Amino acid sequence: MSAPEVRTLEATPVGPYRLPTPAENTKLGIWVWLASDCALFAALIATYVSMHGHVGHAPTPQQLFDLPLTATATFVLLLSSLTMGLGLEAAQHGEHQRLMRWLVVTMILGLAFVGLQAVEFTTYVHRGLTPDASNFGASFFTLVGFHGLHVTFGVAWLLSIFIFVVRKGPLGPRDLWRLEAASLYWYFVDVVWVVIFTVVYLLGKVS
Amino acid sequence: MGIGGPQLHTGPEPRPAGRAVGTTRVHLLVAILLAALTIVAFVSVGGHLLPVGWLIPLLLVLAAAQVCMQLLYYMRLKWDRRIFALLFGGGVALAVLIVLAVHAMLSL
Amino acid sequence: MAAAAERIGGLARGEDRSASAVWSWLTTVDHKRIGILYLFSSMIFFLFGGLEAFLMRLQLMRPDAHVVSFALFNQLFTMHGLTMIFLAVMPMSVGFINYMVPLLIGARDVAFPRLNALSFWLFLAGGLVLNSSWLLGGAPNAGWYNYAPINTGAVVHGVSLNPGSDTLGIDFYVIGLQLAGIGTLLSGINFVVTIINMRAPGMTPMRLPLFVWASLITSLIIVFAFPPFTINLVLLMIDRMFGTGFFDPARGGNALLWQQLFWVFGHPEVYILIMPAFGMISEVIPTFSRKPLFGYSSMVFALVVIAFMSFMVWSHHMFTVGMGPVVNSIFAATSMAIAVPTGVKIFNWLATMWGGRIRFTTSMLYAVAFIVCFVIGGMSGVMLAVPPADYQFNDSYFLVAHIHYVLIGGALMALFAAAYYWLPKITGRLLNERLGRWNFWLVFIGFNVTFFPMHFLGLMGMPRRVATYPANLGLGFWNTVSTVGVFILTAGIVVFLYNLKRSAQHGELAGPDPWDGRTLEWSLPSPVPEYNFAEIPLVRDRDPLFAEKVHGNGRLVPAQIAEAHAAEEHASAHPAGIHVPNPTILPFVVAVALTVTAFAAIFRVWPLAILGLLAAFFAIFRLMYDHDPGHYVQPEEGAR
Amino acid sequence: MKRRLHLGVRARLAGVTLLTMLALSACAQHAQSALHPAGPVSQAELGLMGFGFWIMLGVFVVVVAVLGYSLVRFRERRGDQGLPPQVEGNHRLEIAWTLIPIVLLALLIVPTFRATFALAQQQRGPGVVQVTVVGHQWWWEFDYPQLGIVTADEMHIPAGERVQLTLRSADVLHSFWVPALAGKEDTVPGQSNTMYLEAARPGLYPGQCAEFCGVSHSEMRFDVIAQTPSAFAAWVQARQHPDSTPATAQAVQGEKVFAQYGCGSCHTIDGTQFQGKVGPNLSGLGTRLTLAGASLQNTPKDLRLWVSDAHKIMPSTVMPNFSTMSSSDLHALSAYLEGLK
Repeated sequence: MSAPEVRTLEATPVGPYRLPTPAENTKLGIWVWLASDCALFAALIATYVSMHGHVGHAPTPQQLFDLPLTATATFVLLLSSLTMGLGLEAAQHGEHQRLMRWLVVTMILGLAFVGLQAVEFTTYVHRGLTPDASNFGASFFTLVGFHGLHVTFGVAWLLSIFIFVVRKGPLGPRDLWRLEAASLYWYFVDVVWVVIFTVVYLLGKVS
Repeated sequence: MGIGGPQLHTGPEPRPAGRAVGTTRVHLLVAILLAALTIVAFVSVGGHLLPVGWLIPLLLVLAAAQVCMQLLYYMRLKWDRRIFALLFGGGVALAVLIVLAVHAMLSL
Repeated sequence: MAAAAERIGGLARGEDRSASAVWSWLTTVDHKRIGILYLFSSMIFFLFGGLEAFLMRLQLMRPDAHVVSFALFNQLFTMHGLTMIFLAVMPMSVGFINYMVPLLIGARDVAFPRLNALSFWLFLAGGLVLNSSWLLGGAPNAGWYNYAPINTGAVVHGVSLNPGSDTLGIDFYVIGLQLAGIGTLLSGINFVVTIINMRAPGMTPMRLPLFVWASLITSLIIVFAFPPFTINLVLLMIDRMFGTGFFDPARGGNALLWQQLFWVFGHPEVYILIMPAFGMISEVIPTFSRKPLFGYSSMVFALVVIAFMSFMVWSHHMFTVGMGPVVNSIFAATSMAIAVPTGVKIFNWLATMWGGRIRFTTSMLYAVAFIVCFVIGGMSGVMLAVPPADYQFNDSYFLVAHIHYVLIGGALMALFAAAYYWLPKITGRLLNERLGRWNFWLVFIGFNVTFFPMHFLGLMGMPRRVATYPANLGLGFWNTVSTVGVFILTAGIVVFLYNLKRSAQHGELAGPDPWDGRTLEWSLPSPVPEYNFAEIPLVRDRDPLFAEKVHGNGRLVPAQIAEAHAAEEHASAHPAGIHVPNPTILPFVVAVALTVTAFAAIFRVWPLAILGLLAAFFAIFRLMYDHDPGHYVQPEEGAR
Repeated sequence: MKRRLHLGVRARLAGVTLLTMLALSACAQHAQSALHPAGPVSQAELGLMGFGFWIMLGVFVVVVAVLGYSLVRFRERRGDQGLPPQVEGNHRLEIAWTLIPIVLLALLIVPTFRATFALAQQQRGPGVVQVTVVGHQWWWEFDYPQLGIVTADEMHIPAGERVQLTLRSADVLHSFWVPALAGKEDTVPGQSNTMYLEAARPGLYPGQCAEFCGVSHSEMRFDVIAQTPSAFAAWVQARQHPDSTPATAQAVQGEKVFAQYGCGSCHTIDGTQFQGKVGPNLSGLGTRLTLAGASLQNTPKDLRLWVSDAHKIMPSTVMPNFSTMSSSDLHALSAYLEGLK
């Protein structure tokens, strides 16, 4: 047995050690979660694209889809992303009142989107497209409804931040990550909507 | 490796969380662009301006452009740690693959 | 259960003596105690799953037997698969990941300690909901992969597609696995963040112990593979509860949609089960060969490639559903390709032993057995990847043999190796080596006697999941041999349990470093104090402790600590002691609320389901915003 | 309960050649084995299984040899001191054991692709016997669309000829597996799959459903009866001209019982008013070897057992238990059904 080679132990040059802040951990965690959510929506979209051809005796996408309504909902959600961003920016500058205003606007826009979706769903049901009428119906309501639940949860999250600020006072730099995390989620829900309105509504109207 | 944790930075401290990177100007600019792309998409479908063969790729490109802009500017991937983009990009790639493969095999 | 866990864990932890023991387990956010909870509850589930297997083997011992009814047999094999995969092997790995990963990377806890507690309670809730089906009208009965359309229980021509079964059984599957699945997903996210963000200074990616790499990759697979399964479960839930027809071909649905989405998840799931085993073996073999892991970089690369490939091969489970020769050939090629990185791992382990000084501890024996059995399982896997051959192998006992060589010969042998290797760190006492040898040889022989004949049975024409078989096919002999093997295997497990119990009370004290270890956890006292590291170590080598023993003074060098931005958020050294998070009951409350929702959904009591969901969200928001001041612990003298 | 393939050969089975019976008694033990192929498809599959096996065995021997040598040669001995050389890797070796498996797999994949495509070929046309196989919970229906024959539990094919199968399901997933003739192919509801098989010589080849399909999955069996072309032609002739007239007074009574209990609403008997489609077609039942998803021997006694207590043999089957039927009605019914030619 030969003696082990002599080495000097040198650490990779590292600066002073500090633990990651909650902001760093949470943001990474949110990103991982959103990546996982992509797979979730992918499975739903895969279901939709392979199921939407079965319309049975129920109305078809071409008959049902109302592009002005969808466009309105899309712009509402798009606008909410902008207001979210403006709110976040206000928070970063410590402008408490402005943040609260934008938060409220964002929540209202989110609720408006959910409301429009509720209107849309009821219309479709009245026109004969129930979830159990055809597999187009089943997969449509599941996919779009799932997204709607995401928006609803997003509103609840923003509301929880709103309540947090009301109870604990202005969002300091140490709590800013809470808003950042929620904003990432909010934007993501908007990103998913872009995919859904393209795949479901636009392509559904085209083909 | 792209996964260096924050504690391994030896140069300047990483930008403390929550410092402004997207200004109002950037936000507004992106919002206008997004709105424009959305209008193009809806109008081209509603107005039957293009043959279907051109329309579908156009819609997909428009959607991809919107998604990228939101990710880069709103969600700040352009400025944040590379690992975020790496993980999320991997997720998206996998997601697209699942959609395509499952759809292809179910429509055999 | 928690009280019993206390008996083991009481050795590990001693703080908070004022509060009742049960309460302290319900509220713990310490990754080590959560790890113990995982290990303990998965062990209980393992015994359940084993009992189910035992009954099945009694039934199959002789042809035309009537030990159990057909209906019960189908529930047994379904629950056996579910229990072993979701409630035993996976959480056992998660238990070791929980306990060991922070120690191996030089951290004081995981990134999200309270989320970690929530993950455990959701897993446990899911497992209990699933198993409660036994008492509430019958267990799920359509196999662990629960193919459509039998799983919909739909009625066609006035007859149920799943006749003779309790209609609720599969609802327990649908709901229980969603619950457990959320827990697993949260665990996965937590460990990705922990491993990326929480490493000690100097612990660069290419210095991470292989087990940590394996944990990271397992977590990533969980993060990407579980969502399709969740969606599958949601679709099935909607089908069963709200009358849609996703999976019902009679209504325009597609029975193969379930199979596609299931295996998009299901194949990576196999790698979720085996990856941690790769990691454990990669820690055990170098330690007991007294050599560094051979070809570290190629080992890491192989893990990454296997993880990626695991998402590219799922349709090899579906060669016989009629996808055509093109699809079958593509998936045959990708499936065979996985053998290449797997082979690289095997040969690297062999080369690690080559030229070393091998100590035959029980842990090492299990590691060697792992290599032998896993190679057999891997090779039958390559044989299964050949579609024309698979037309014969598929759904036969050959497949049953294959999966058990991978999951017992692979995953379980590695878990045993890890148990003998790491339990002394967890309990502070060594397991008895003499009993360990008995345990090993009984398990090894029993396992092979049980499962090797199943290769023959499959080739002789025995399909899987048959409740019985006729005498004249000549299947009786090997089935009897297989059942005899189960008796031996069971004896081996009993010896292990006895060894656990005995060693917990009278075992030899382990001391910090019983194996002359190479990695950071062996620098800590056994059991490990609540704060793990009194001083965060500076990592100066791929085998940090070993390198300090050989080239330094045998002790880890403490890292230089930066002034924290906000002292109380940072668990760095502090005049008042080391900052650790406070216990909280909220994760447990969330799990209880969701359990209420789960049962309400199974029995269609919708208002209660919504109430439970709201309560869960309320508790989650409390968790998010309740400020945890934490508390300070004085490091013990001479700790480290 | 009694199982099929009991070797009590009975004169009633004249429809099956004596040769079949001899083959059966000679290798009943291996009749359902993939290791004893009786046709070109299973032969090709066994060839690939074997090829894969020998490659894998070679690798296994190498691994175990290296492992065994290391364990013996490098075990710790008393008095060992110091550390062994801390070798961390060897690029050449690592590249070698990456490349060698690639070569071995390349060897395996060529015949794999070839066989995968070859086995997927279809042949249609008047010269090829076409059979539509329909899986039901828990019995098999065999339709011969060209010949106008519908039967159950046993599939007759001409030996030495390729038979093209179309696979469907009436309810859930099943998998059609005759190990001695061909590997399995699933029957998927809402989808038609295809495969072909061929028996090299006459014989009886048992098969079984291989995909879990519900409570009595293990009872879902069938037989493939390969006959000489002339015997097959005779069988076709007999099936195309079924004799459904009751021959004895007891059988006449049995026909009444059949009608009275509503059996005809589920079962078809060709040439009668009984045209139910839920259960197996019973035309020519008297010539069949087995009953009830081939889980019973076709004897009058077992037939009566089945009618009176089907759920004992096959729990949860759609077939009701006619437990209140009187003994004389049962005997009459079995006389009628066993008389169907």
